[in-house]
Amino acid sequence: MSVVNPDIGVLLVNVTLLALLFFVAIAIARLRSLFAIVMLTGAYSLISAMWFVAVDAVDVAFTEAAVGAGVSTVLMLGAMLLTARTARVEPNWKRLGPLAVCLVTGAVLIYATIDLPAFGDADSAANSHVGAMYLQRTAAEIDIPNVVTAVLASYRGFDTLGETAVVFAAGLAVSLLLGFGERSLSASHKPARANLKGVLVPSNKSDHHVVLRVVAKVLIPIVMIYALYVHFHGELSAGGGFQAGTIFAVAIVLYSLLFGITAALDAFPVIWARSIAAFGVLLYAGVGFWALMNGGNYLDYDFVLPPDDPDYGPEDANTWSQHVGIILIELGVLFAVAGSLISIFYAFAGRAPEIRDEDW
Amino acid sequence: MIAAATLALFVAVVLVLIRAFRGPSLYDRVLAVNVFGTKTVLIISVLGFLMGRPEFMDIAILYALINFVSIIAILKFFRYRSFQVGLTRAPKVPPRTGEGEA
Amino acid sequence: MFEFIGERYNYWMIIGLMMIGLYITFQSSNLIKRLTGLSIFQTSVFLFYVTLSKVNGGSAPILFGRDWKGQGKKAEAEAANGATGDAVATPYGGDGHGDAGAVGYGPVDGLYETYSNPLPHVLILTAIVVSVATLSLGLALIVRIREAYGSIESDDVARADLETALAEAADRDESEATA
Amino acid sequence: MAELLETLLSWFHVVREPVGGVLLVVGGLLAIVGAVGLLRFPDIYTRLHATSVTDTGAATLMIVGMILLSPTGWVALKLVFIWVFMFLANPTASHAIANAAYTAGMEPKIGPSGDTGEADR
Repeated sequence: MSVVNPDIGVLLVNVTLLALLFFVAIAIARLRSLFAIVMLTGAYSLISAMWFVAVDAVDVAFTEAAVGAGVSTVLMLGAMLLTARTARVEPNWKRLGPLAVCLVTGAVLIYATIDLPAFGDADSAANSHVGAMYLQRTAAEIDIPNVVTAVLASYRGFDTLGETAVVFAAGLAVSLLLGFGERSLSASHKPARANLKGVLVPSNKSDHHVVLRVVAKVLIPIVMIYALYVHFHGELSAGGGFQAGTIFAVAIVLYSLLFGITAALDAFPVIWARSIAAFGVLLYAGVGFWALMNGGNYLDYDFVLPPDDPDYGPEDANTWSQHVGIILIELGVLFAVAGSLISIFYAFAGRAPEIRDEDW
Repeated sequence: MIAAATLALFVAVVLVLIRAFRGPSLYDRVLAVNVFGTKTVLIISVLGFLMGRPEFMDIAILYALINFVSIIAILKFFRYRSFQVGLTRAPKVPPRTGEGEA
Repeated sequence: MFEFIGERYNYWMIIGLMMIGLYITFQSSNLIKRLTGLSIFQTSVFLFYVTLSKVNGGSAPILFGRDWKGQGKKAEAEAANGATGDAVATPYGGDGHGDAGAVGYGPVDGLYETYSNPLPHVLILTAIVVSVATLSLGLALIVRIREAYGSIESDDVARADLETALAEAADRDESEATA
Repeated sequence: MAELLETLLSWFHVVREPVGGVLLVVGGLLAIVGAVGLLRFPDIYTRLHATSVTDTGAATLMIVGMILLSPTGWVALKLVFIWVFMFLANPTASHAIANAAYTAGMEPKIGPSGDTGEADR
């Protein structure tokens, strides 16, 4: 597939997409309907995923797609259900101070860009030392083609352990603030059907949503299988535990949206979500301790399956052992992310909305 | 050819974005963002061909699969003002309390 | 001049996005809108990192072609036969880019193809998932603020806090006066 | 028989790239037409009509074009998956939007043409 000149095409795509992002951000700043803001945030996420693809960051684009296409919109809407729908109008004079601060800061930052390396410079400091070393060594030391997964799971496993723990901690904190979704079991909740003006309309036939139910029954298992594909294909192509965990959580969210939170709590109880989140972090940390017990450093996967060799040391590359270690910690990431996001969703959805009509 | 198709898709995306900015009703915005999602699927696939490595189609598959989750969330948001009830009649589980639809 | 702008256009756009996010965070008194502004700010940092990782003529950092299939036993056998071809792979050799033609182009030493830098991708990939988790934490706090104060406008919250503090102070003065 | 197959295959390899390119461009133009409809039509229902019809059409054309252009069978298979999922999810989303708009009391614009629908903003 030879194209005219890949650089020119990619550069133009890059310029266009960044300009679109800029306009969407300005539109977000001008709106006051929170609902419209959430919608435009969805569009913003889609544009940035396209931009990530255009600048070769396919793994990042995958994560942005998994997060932006479902989870973040649903969470924002869930929070809006519990709070309000519009922002108050601000007097104009209140805008001047922030505007001045932002203009001055922006001018200073733009002045600083003169010293930054040019876009696409292969010899810049960021691109020439440790990043290049990962590219050179991955094939021989880890033996998987996806360098991003190799760096994520093996070379910088400490970072990833920290990030997994942060996701777990955030899920725990949300559950502590809002509950684990148990409230929905006790709340005798009657659904309010309302039109745009807040007038309740009587139930009619279209409430059964046959189309949505049938299509979702087909799609939810596919989404789950696709999550597993993304997970186990993550070493060969874009993907991995973070993306797969998010996609799995989206499947549960979809089920819960269509069949009600009670049905979802029956299908995937809260205790499972809590348990797999904790189990995932423990599995990740446990792999580190296992390597420690086998005589290596913490999270040194060469020592996950050390050969029976008295001379075996840190300088020996053991790609099979690396593979096993990466698969284990990716499983840990999958469990932690999926469990945390599902329990976050249950926390928001399980709370009965107490919204007042004047806020609606 | 591929470049021309990419350009056409970008023009379409800009037009759709204008509709998303202008509204006027909330459903117009929802519709615009939904159309934007399908255009994103196509753009990501075409970008793979444009850059010469079309094997990263997985992102487009993901969008094609789960892009309508947010649409269903919006539907529930406006119709029921709650994420708790199902869109259907109550499923065949022993009812705990007053769940499901009235 | 045109080249200078082309090389720094990304930075300027990203700074623009960052300032819009900062403006929304400062200006809006609605807490949910503030969080949106904060997430735009956050996204602009992601974009900045990924911009730095782009290499001209590069592709996604997933090994392909001769870099990947040439590895392992086949490559060792070829090396033993002395048939590795023109560019001899020297793993671990050098600390940067070879001088393959123009400055700022060409693959890393020891590789045949050009790739973008994988390291920023790793950092941002995890940061995106963390950002949605922290966003939900912020939203949960806002929900609790709404339940406690009945409003999610920060002005109202501050006013309610002030009134409560004044009332408490008045109570304390009263009780001290009676004691 | 085998000769016929061989001839067909050689023909296929000749026409693959031009036909794929033409399908891509036609699909892109159809996408633009749908977007213009979304922008210009007066109310939510006509806009839905414009986009949901052209969207699936444009997606089909472009995906068939890309299948013709794809270098390996895996890429073609993934494109087929995208097509199937879009055909499941896109009409569902359109249905959900139309249902939500209808039950929320959005009225279709009925009357002489020229009313752009922007008046009720």
